[in-house]
Parts: sequence; structure tokens; C-alpha cells
Amino acid sequence: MTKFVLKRLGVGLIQIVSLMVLVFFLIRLLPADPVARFVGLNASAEAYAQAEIALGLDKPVLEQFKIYLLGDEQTDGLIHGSLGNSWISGSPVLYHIGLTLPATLELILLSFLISVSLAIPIGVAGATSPNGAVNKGTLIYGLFAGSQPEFSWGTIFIFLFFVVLGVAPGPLGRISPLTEPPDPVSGMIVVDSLIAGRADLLLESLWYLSLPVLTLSFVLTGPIIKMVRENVSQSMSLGFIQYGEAVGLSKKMLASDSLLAAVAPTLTLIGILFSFMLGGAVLIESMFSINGLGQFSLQSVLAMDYPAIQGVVIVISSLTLLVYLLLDVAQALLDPRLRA
Amino acid sequence: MKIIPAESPAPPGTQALSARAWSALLLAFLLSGCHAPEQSADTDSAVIYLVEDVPAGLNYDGPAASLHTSQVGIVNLMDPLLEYAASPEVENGVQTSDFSSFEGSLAENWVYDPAEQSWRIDLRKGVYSCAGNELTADDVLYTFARAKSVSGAAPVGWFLASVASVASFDTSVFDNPAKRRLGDEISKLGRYSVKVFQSAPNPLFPHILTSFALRVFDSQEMRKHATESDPWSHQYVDEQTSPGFGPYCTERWIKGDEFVLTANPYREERAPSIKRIVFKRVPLSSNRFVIMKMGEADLSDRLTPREFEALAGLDNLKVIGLTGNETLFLHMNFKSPPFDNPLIRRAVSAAVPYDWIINNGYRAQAKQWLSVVPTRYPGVSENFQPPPGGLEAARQLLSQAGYPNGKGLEEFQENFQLSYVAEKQIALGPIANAIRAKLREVGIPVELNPIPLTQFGDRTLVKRDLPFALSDQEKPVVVDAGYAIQLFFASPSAGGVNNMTNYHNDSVDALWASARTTANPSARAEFIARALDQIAADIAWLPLAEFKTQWATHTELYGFRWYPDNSIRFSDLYRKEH
Amino acid sequence: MNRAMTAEGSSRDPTTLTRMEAVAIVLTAVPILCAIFAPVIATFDPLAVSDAVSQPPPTLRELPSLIWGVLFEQMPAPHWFGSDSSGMDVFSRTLYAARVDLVIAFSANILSFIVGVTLGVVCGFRSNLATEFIARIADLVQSFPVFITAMILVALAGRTWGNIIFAMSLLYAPIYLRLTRTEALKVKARGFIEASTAMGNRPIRILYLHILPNSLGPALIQFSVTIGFAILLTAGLSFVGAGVNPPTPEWGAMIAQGSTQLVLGDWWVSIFPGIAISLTVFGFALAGYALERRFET
Amino acid sequence: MKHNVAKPLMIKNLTVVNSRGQALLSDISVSLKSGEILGVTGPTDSGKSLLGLAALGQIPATLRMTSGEVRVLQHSPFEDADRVKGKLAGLITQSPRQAFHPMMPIGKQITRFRQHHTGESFSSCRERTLALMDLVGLRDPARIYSSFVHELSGGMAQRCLIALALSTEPKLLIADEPTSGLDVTIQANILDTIWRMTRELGTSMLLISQDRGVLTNYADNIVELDSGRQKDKVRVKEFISTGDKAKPSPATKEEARRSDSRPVILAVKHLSKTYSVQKRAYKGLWVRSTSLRAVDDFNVEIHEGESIGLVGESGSGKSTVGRCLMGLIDHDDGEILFRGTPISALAASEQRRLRAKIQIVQQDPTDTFDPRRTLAWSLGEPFRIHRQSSERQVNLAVQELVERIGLDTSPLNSRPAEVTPSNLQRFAIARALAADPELIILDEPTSLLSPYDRESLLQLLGDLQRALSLSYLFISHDLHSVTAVCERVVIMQSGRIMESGPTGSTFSNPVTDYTQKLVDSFLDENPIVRRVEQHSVRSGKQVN
Repeated sequence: MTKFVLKRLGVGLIQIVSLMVLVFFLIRLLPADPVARFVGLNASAEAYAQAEIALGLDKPVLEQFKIYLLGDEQTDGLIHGSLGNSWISGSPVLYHIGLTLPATLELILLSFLISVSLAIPIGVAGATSPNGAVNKGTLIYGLFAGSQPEFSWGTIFIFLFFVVLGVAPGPLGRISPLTEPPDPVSGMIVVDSLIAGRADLLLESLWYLSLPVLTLSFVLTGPIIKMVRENVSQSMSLGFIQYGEAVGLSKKMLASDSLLAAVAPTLTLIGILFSFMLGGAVLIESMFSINGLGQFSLQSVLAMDYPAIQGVVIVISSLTLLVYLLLDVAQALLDPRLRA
Repeated sequence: MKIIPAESPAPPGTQALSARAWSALLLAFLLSGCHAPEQSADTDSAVIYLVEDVPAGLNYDGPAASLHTSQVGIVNLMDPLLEYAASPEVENGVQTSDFSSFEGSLAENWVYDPAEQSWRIDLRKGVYSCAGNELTADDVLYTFARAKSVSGAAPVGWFLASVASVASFDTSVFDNPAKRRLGDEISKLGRYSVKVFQSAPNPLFPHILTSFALRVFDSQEMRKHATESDPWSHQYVDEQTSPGFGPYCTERWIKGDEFVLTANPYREERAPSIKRIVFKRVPLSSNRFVIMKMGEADLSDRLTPREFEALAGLDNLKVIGLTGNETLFLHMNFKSPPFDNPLIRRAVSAAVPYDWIINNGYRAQAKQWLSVVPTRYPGVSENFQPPPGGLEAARQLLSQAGYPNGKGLEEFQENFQLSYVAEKQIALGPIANAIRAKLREVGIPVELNPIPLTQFGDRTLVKRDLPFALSDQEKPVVVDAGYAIQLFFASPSAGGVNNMTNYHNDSVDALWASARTTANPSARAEFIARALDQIAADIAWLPLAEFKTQWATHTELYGFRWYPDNSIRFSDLYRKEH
Repeated sequence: MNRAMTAEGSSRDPTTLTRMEAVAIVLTAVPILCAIFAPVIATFDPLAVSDAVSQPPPTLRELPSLIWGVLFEQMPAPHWFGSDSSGMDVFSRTLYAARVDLVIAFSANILSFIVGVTLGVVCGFRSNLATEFIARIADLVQSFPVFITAMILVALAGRTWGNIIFAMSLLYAPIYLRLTRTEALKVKARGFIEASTAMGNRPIRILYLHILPNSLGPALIQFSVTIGFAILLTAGLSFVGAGVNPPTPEWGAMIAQGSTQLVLGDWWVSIFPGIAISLTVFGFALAGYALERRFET
Repeated sequence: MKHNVAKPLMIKNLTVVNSRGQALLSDISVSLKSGEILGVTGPTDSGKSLLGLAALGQIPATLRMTSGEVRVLQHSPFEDADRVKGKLAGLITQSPRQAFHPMMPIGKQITRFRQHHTGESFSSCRERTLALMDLVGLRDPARIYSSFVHELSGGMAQRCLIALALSTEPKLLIADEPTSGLDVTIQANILDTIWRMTRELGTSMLLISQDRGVLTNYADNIVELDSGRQKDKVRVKEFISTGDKAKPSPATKEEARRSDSRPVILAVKHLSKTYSVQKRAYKGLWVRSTSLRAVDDFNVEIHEGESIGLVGESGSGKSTVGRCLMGLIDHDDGEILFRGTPISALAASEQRRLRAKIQIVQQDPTDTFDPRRTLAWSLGEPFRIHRQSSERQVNLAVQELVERIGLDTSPLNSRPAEVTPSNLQRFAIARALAADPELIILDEPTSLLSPYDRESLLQLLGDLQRALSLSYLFISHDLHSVTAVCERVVIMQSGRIMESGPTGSTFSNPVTDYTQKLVDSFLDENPIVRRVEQHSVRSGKQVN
């Protein structure tokens, strides 16, 4: 088993390194002039040249790449784990990502937890229940929710629950901008308020996260239900289930056997969904003004902040690859055929 | 109370028991959270200020200097040498300034010696920084030396000094590093007085001292944070705070989230009435509107006209503001045909729907702008009048220019891309749509092209290649028509700086040159007035509207005063119960 | 388990449509028709500014008399879905927006389908260094976060239709490539390919005569589903301000513009395009699913 | 008196209908005495498997049982299913690998099965399972207990399934094509095991198979089904006598002697081929390859008009040889000469023209035609490639070819899916002839056909050989087909030639003991002495 994991780690590493190279050159291929960032009352030609030096863009591309990877006297490169400094704020990209990533993770993990715990039972019920209505209903919902734009439902929810009914908070972010957030340990307000033992903050952060999580979960439950329903119904028609039925195995045994067989494809879906959710986060964060990684990547892109853009793509893709790795290992644990 | 129980996992027998204990603990914990969050002790005097963004940097020579959201931090942390004198007039709840006379802020008195072309400045005594260091001449010298070192990413200090013709603050600093050290142009006369020499009799010197840049640093504190690779502590000012001799100090600053100022403990006289200000970053104006409507914040700005309108109606809120120097204009680049043809420029100015912009774009919270410099500035008259007759006049002008009904203008399709700042889509979007619709009606093939703020700034101020733009970005910080002319209309050869429309008119250059060199104020005013008339006639800019600089605030807050950088000095404010 | 044990497929003759297929056809046909006949149906020029700024749509009570008036008494049509902050008619813009979104989605998909399928078939048929490299690059591109990558490509390269289409086809081509490659590998192992080679057929002829037609199945099913995703992406990009330029009528941009006035009570500018995009994308997802069922049996 | 002794299985006028109302089984009445083995046979869609399922009360959901009654020892498998299914009646299916859960160790599944039905403790069930594994001839039960089904060979998996089915000592065992997926040598051994175990346990059995040899050698009585209708139950002896007449005329046997005088079409000298089997680990990036010597020093000479049989079990390399001769795979060393000239020396286009001279007929008829094209189009391919004639000429040529071979032309413009497997195989032969070849390599053409279709196909091959003086290389593991078609036979085992010679003498007195074992495990369809009657049946120790 460890040999499988080591090999899989090697593959993941190669992918991340090639990713870093691809990102660096992809951005520089695009026809955009980032030096424009330095604008001020006196942005004369000399100041423009000065800014170019400060950004290091006067050097040839290949040398920029060397600095990007290995760093030079002042700045350290990727090897030292630094993603360079953001051109807008001047502080390291990692600092910004550290500030914004927890917010996105908090939103995603919470929505993921809720949608998985809701969707799996519904999906299994959809596949196993005898009456057609439940079966058809879960299929239709799975298809419908799986293909919905988060931003249109987000606005509908804000209007309905906040403006009209007033049962939900306004789209003000993870917590009311006026309350003192708990001192950041994990960066996630829900977790930090637990650590800090502040029940009022915990309640408030959950209260403010209700609408964004509802929107993301609504969109997530769709594909999960559809996938679970398909896998379970497929695995119920597998040979060993039908044989088990013919030789009188109990309903409970058959159900657990088919679920075990249906787990593997469900795990792969979770991997795919993860990168799908990161994209969705950009939209939800901009709607509910959550200062997450999605918002930071949007600002960096609009402000043509190359180091920040590179940093964001590398962090997100590595996270995605990490999730794929964990899921592959989990699958191999479950299914001996993969351990060959 | 600690949430995670300290004892080791209970043996199986008591498993059931600990489960119940757990749930009881959790319940108690949640209930304790339900009481209303107690107010923090000193909110009675603390002001909660909702802003578009908290300062991205506090270094007026740094990358974020041009952002309005950073300037508000700088002006409250650092006091200038001089300030404009307050004028008794209060317009719609906001006090204005008498821009022709000054009052001392850090300076006690200041004397101009025309023979030497020098300014002797005596500093106020007993003024202490947040670090407890007393203000001395060394701090002023340090401030000018730092500006001259042009070591920052955007050397604004150097620029303003060069505009005010401070001796040897010229472009040579860029070509020759040796020129970057402070010479004898600023000399220390005594512990509390300095003398600054000018290379020409330039009246702008006192004006630039009031701006957000060239504010005096606490040199001792700055030197503590200097490093071998960053002698002028740019990193420290970009990241931590900007030590000066202002009324407030930085209590906490988390970029992109929160910025808290508290009153400077070492400041006895002129101590501010508001002790603590909490800047809260709420990027979307609709969210700021929601929080103000719920009454959970005291002050907010930069809302859309409809949001101000809606807030004005609420009982514990008031909307105050006046038309300061925020203007909207159409910029047509002389170097991008067909805008070099005056007939086209006049056709465009005839077709633009001014009334729609004022009534629907700004919901009457603005007035038509009939000059090329904010009319509030001294010596500025309403000398611009769009050709009467609206669309019909525009069509005639177009056919006179040889493009009946716009036929033949397709060739310039690329130049008819109307650009504007994408981040201001909510406010400028409708106006751009209206202009596009009306111009297309007469045959001018306009398309919209929102671009990010950075790209907009670069193409207007650096490359100057933006053919057609709708801009509300240009607010001349120095309240002087001459400064505005140098900034926007003088051609580069005549010392012009931005001139984004590549406007070139020899008579304007000549008038500006003589205005700059004359020592006689009335002659200077005469030259400037004639220059403004010529600029308006050439439609260097097509002025559209002067919109109000407004704030939505709690009814108990008073003392608001307008400054050219549109930032609030919280030391002006005070609370008054009803 | 031999054949009799597995449940016999629900055999129905292929011509009758199931209810699901009928709904799918309606939900996809309506937006396509709106896109084509927008000029005829629309009551206003989608880009015309008017003084009726932020007008709410007629209330339910007024509706019947209004319809009667418009149909029979030549009354000028009101803003059926209200008007936005520039005074532009939301109903007409929602119709014209269908044209924008569908054109971008279809062209991006057709481009990525062609590139993805050809590369997929070639990679499936030949397995040398080059094809292995292409397959690895496709895997890598797929590990990119789709939305953020599209945002970067479009925002930096310029927000023209062409760039949006190019960015999306770059992101969707690997999906088609992988699907077709696995299918081509399966077909290559089939008996009739070996028989055809034994007959002395040139490899290229086998490729386009036998392998290509038989590997198109999964890519065709995916086509409809990816159209839905493409519409979501286009609208998403415009929603965050990285998509089509205003004032082009586009669902995402309209929702974004409307959402800023939501708290002021103007709901109509966002809700109507929101409903339009939800139903359209659901229609394409349903069509994809129905196609898959039809292909299977 | 007889009726009160409970019958293990009693089915009375059973009718099962599909969703479109067609009767898959109509009015079937069958009964088993205790200890009896009833054979059920018939063509593929005759409904015999469905009968097995009905006995277990496991009618698929989409079908409906409109009439009839099923009793296993007086209990209906529908009403009190938990008493019958798995306890009174066991099941063995054709593909054992699909009957076991892929993610659970085999032993655990058997133990769990027995524990569920008997309620005994896990450990005692575990003991019983290990004992059973040994009984069914598995050599190292402990290792197999904790291994997974994909790690076992077909034969071992089937033995495990037998252990599972019999672990609850059922009174009735349904065996549905228990060995049709296995190799010949293992097939006989597994059937012996099943036969022996059921005798010891006194279990009666419903043995379902298409292979007449299996039934004639093991069943007491045999009933035939044809598209849902039942022919009367017949004792096995009568069944054998009726079978004799259908034997193919041994006409081709005499000319074996003068084969050497005819010119040599194809000579193969010291042919050998090594496969590097790549074990593709995760996502194809990590590759570990082990080499396997598929063909080792193979020599043969094929004369004009001669038909040679290439016999061996699966994995013996016989189909690799076929593919090397066709030029589909390039061989490592050795030479292939077509009428004296070595093929590899020719230019590519020349090689392709020559390739038309050697054609192939594949094993699976449903897989040998492009599913999207009509048969007429596929048959026209050789004409299009080699004679570049217009489409009209191609159609004419196809029409003429099919008529010349005497095939029914009506299925020509329908797709392969709409044509029966036996017809498809005939058109595959027609396609091979379209290139007007001199040698046809037949790779197990009959193994997937039903016995009835197999006989008529062999008949057709014989007629064509005589009419067109074709030479055949007939690759097969079915001795019956080989004896019917081939004059000479070459026996292969794991890549090497064990023995070769005239068909008759090689099979009647084989030289090597491998050939002897091959002949022994061949279940003759009309045996003189039935296998079960040879009491010398050795205990079924597992062979590989």
C-alpha cells in the first residue's frame, strides 16, 4: 500500500511542478501590460521606468523565470516556498492567501459537509425506493440543481430571505463587519470562535454563513445526488448483488454490499466537485462580499497583479491535486483491485 | 470556558454518561451565546466608518498613494505644515475653506522672502508624535530628503515639490543618482525653523504643503525601521504605519479588512474630540447602504445616488455634502482621429444628453459643469457652453465635418471605444449607456469599453493613448486653477504633466508660462482666466457634471469640513446630542 | 451471470419521446427561438436608454388590462419585466441576451469538440511519445480551476467574444479529448478493426472509416451538457465583470447589475434573467441525460 | 405413494411473459426425484437459464410469471423465499468472478453466507469453509480464503463458488452453464467435482448447458427447450442414440496420405514471439513490464488445399501464431515464406497486396463487423481496397459472391446487430473469400456458436474447401470441430509444439501425455461409456 502512495505522491509532485511552469508562461503570453499598476499624480515616463525596475519586469523573461523559481539576492523563489510579493500591496502573496484561503475553505467545507450528509441518503433512497415518484423526483432534482447558476440563485435567496422576509442576514460577509472577529488561529471564524470559546461569535458567524452555504449547497447537492443515485442503482444490478439475492442474502447485506461497490466512483466525483466548488466560490464570495480566495483572485486578475495570479492558481491547483491524491488513496484502501 | 474537555476518553462503561455530559455542556455553551453581544466599552465616542477599502498602504511615496482609500489614512496620521483657512460658510452641513489664505498646522508662521525666493518656516513647539518624539526641523529636513531620494514606487513628494519649483527638485534626479541627496535648497535655521529655497517665484508652494503628500515624518521613528536595503523605511510605512505628528495613531491595521485609529496620547492642545475611529471595509456600496440603514454604523461615503436618496429619508441619519472638486468629463484624444477635428468635438458636445446625466445618472445630486476647472476653485468662471440645438445641431456639425449621419466614421471605429473605470460600473455604467445611445443616434459608432482602474490610469496618464474616455478620476489636489492648467492642459514642453488628451495650444502654453513666472497675483489671475477661456473654446475636455461629494452620517455627528483630497479629518468632528 | 439474469432494458420503440425528452426539447428550443426571433418578439431596442429608470414591472392586477390594451387597442407595450438603472427594457434585453450566451456557448463547444475529438481519436489510435504528451497536457489542464483560469485568460487577453470563446474551448477541449481517447482505445481493440487491417486497409483509412464514427458517442452526449456549463461560465464571467463588455445584453451581466439594486427593492432586473438562465441550462442538462439514455438502450 | 415423498423440485405449467407479452417460457412442467440430475439444453434464447431462475424464485423484475407453480421440497421459493433461497436450493453460475464481491476476501464471503443461513458461530462456519475449499480441490485453502476473486484463475474461482453453493448442504442445486467459460482440461475436472460432491450430499441437480457433451456425460435425464417450448423428458441413453445421426461425414479423412505431393503455400520456420506484458500502474505513468514467451520455435508447412488444425488450450499461443502469419503482429525471429518468398523482405505495399492472399475469420461473429455499417458495405471492403472499382461494381461483386457461396442475400443490407450470430459467421467467411485468398486462418470460428449452428458451419467450410481448393489453418480447442475439418493437426502447449500428425491417429493414440490428457478431458457428445460410469473417476485434485 505504501508503495502505491509513494508512487502516487511522485506523480502528484510532477504535476505540481509542471503546473508551476505552465502558469508562469501562460500569464506572460497574454497581451497585457502590468506596469500600468504604478499610477500616481506624477507618473511620468521616468517614473514608469522606475516602476518597471521595481517590478523586475525589465529583465528578460527567462531570467524572471529563474528568479520566480530560485529567487535571487533579495527575494526568495518558489523553492523557498515564497510566491513573491503582490504588486498592489507589496506584501507577500502567501500572506494574502493565508488571509483569504481560510474564508473560502470555511465556506466550501461547511457547504460540502451539509450537501454530502443530505445528498447521500437522498441519492440512496432515490436508487433503492420502490415507488417511482421518489426515484424520478431525485433524478429530476439532481439534474436541476446540478445545472444551476449559483449567482442567480444567490440573488434570489438574498432578495427573498433578507429583503422581503428579513429572516436572513444581509450579504455583508462572514460576520457583521462591525463585530470583532475572534483572533485568527485557523483563519476560519467558526473554528476560531469555538477555540476562543465565544458562543456569540459562533452563532453570528453561522448566522452570516447561512445564505452563502445554502446557495453553494443547493448547487452541490445536485451532482452528488445524481451520482450517488446512478452508482447505487448500477451497483444493484451488478452480478454479485443479483447472485446474492438469488441465494437469499439479507436486504441489509445486499444494501451494504452495493454501497461498498458504489463508493469508489462517488469518491472520484468528490474530487471533481472540489475544483468545481473553488470556481463557484468566486461567484458566491463576490455576491456575499466574503473576502475569500475567490475575491482575492478576482482582484488580482483585474489589477493584473502577476505574482498574485500565479500564487492563486498554484495554491488552488495544488489543493485540487492534493484532494485527488487523498481520494485515490482512499479508493485504493477500499478497492483491492487498484492496489495492484 | 474551555470547550475541549481535558480528561482522557472515559472508559466504555461511562461512555453513555459522557455523551449526556457533552450535550449538556454544548447546550449551556450555546445558550450563553444568545444574550445580545455587549457593546464594547468606549463605543459612545468611537466612530464606525464604512469604507470601500481600508488603506492598501500608508506611504505617500508608495504604490497605493494614488488610492483615495489610502490617503484618508495618511491625512489622519500626519499633519501638514500648513492648512487652508476655514471659511464661515456651511453648505448642506459641510464647512468649506477659504482657498486663498492659509493657517498654520505644524508651522507656527511662514514668511516668503521674494529677493531670495525662499520661505522661512517656524515650527510649532511642543508637538509630539505617537512615539512621543517632539517635532523639530530635522523632521522637515528628513521629509524633504526622503521625497528627493525618489526611492518610493511612486515619488509623489518629489513631484509636488517640483510643481512648486522647490530648488533642485527637478527631473535630473532620475538620470543622475548623485542628484538624489538633499542639497542646500533646504537649510536648518534653528531647532524649530527651516528655510526652503525656490528656483522660481512660484505661488503654489504653500498650496502643496496642504496636500496629503510632503507631510512631516517623525524622523526618529522612521530611522528605527530603516534597513540596509530599504533606507527610507518604505516597507515599514507600506506595512505598519506612517509615523507623523497627526492627531491619531494606528491601533490596528489588517489590510483588506480593518483599520483602527486612536487619538494620539501625546497631543494636549488641539486634541481631537473623537477618540477612536474604526474603519470597516465593506467593498459593495449596497452593503454599506444595508449597514447604515440598520443603524449599525455612524458614517459612510461613496454610495450611489439612489442609495444616498434612500438613506436621507431615515430618521437617525442625514446625508451631507457639497460639490467640491469631483467632476465628470468626456476626454477626446487630440492624437486619435477624428477627435483632432474641432467640428467632431463640437458635434459630440452637442449630442451628449446633459440633462439625462444630471437627473437620471446622478438623480439631481449634481449640476452641469460649465468650465474646465472645478467652479469652486478661486478665479474660475462658467466659460463653457455646449452648442445649442442638441441632436439636430450635432447632425449639422457632422455633415459640415464631412460625415453626414456619421457615414465614413466607421473607419475610426477603434477610436470610438468609450472607456471608463470598470470598478465604477454601477455609477458610470448608465451614464456611458446614455452617451452611447445618443451619439449612435446621430451616427457616431460608439461602443463601451470598461477597463480596470490600473489600466485606465496607465493609458490616460502614462501612455496617453486612450482615444475616448468618461472619467471622474481627476481631482486637482491643489486648489489653484493654474495648478490644474499645468496638470491637465499645458503641453509637456511647457511643463505640462498629465495632459491625457494631448492637447496642445501655443497661446495656452505661453499664457501659462507667463502666469508661472509673474510675481504679481492679479496679472497671474488675468493670464490664467484667458488660458481657461481658450481651453474651453478648444473643448480640451468636454465637461459634463460636477457631482456632490457626500457622506451619510449619524445625526449626532457635526464638524464636517471639505478638503480638496475629499478625505475627512476626524479631528474636526464632534458629537452633539439632540 | 449470463444474459437472462440482467434486467432486460426497457424496450420501447425509439420514435416515441418520453416526457423527459419532450421537456428537454422545449427547454432548449425556447431560448434558441428567442435568440433567433429576438428582434421580432422584443418590445424595445435592448440598448436604448430612456427616462423610465428603474421602473418596476406591471403588477399582476394591471397585467390583464395591459395585455388587452397592447393586443387590441394598439397601446404602446410597457416594460413587461420593468427597466434597469439605465432605463433599458429588461424583457428585450433578456431575449437578446439568449442570443449572446448561446452563440458564445455553442461556438466554444463546437471548437473544443472538433479539437478534442480529433486529438482524442489520434491519441487513442496511435500511442507514441507525442500522443502520450498531449494526453498528459490534457490531464494537467483539467486540474486547473476552470472558472479562475477562464477569468485570467479573458481578463488579461481582453474581454472580446473571441477571447471568451478561445478560453472556454481551451478548457473544454480536454474533456472531449479524454472521452474520445478512451472510447477510441476500446474501439481499436474490437474485432472488426483487426479484420479490416488483415484485409490490407491503410491505417489512416481505418481511422476515419471505422474508429472515428464509432468513438463519437460519448463526446456527442457530453456536447449538450457542456453547452450548459459554457452558458454558466459566460454568465459567471460577466457577473464578476470579466465577461462580455456592457451594454451587451447578457444574463450574467444583467444579474450582476440588478443585484446591486436588490437591497433597494429593485428585484426585477436580476430575477428575470436569473430564471431565464436557470431554465435554459437545466434544459441542456436534461437533453444531455435523455441523449445518454437513448444511446444506451 | 410416490407423491408424498417430497420432490426436490416440482414445476407445473410454468409460463413467463416479457413486458411486450411474448412468452419466454410457456407451460413448462418439470420435476426432479431426489438425487436425480436433470439436464436442460437448447439454443441460446431457448429460456433454459430462465427456468433455472424460476426454480429459485428469482424472476427478473421486467418479466411476469402469468401461470404455473414452483415447489422446492413442498416450499414455494416465492412465498417463503428465506427458507428456500440459498438453504434448500443452491446456485452455480457461468462466470464465478462476477458472483463474488470484488472488494471482499473470498473466504469471508463464503463464511458469511453459511453463517447467515445456518446461524452458527463465525468461527465454526470458518472451519467448515476451509474444509469445503479442500473438498472442492483447492490446493492452498488458507491463502485462497483471504485472497480476492480477481487474484484467482477461472477454475479456482468456480471451485470457490461450488464451495459457497454447497456450504449449506442444499437439497437442490441449479448449475447454469457451470464450465462453459473454462478451458477444456479444467472443464471435465470441475464437472467431476460437482458430480462427486452432490452425490455425497444427496443433492439433486438441474444441469443447464448448451454443450451436449456435458449433458450426455453427467445427466440422468435430459429435457430440451426451444424458444420457450418444452420437448418431452428423455432418458440419457435415448438422447445419445438420436444424436448419432447428426455426425459430419468423415469424407475428408482419406486424402490425408497424399498431402505432401501438393505445392507448399506457406512455410513457417523457427517462428518465435515474446510479449512484454506491461503492468500499467497509476494513470499509465508507472510501467512495469515482464516478458512472456508466447511462441517458441514454431515450424509448419501448409500445402495447397490442405487444412491443418492448431489445437491447444487458451494461453498456448495458437492465436498468436495465427496473428503472426497474418502479419498483424511482427514476430521476433524465424521466417514466414509465402510460396517460397519471405514476406518480411517485401515492401509495405507489396506486403499489403500479398496479405489479401491470407484472410482471417474471427472467433466472435458479433464483433467482426463494424456495427454502424451494413453487411453489404463491409463485404465490399476487400473489393474497394484491392480492385478500386466503382461502388456499383462493388455491390454487384458482393451480390454475386454471396450467391456463389449459397448464402441467403436478404440480411445483406441490415446492420450486424439485426443478424443471428451463425449467419454473421457465414458472412465473415464470405468477406474472407471476397479477397480471393489461398489460405484462410480460422481462429476458433465455432466456439461461440450453438451446437446446431456449429455443425452447419463445419459443413459449409468442408464444401468451400472442396469447391475452391482452399487451404485452412483451423485454430481451436474443440477436438470435435478439428476432427470434422482438418486432415493434420498440430498440438501446442505454452508456445511449443508438443506433437503433430494426421488427425485420426494423433487423437486415437497420442504420443505425448499432454495430448492424452487433452483427449481424456474431451467430453464426447455421444460417448459409448459415459464419464460418470467410469467409476475410476479420480478425486478431482485441482490441476492448475
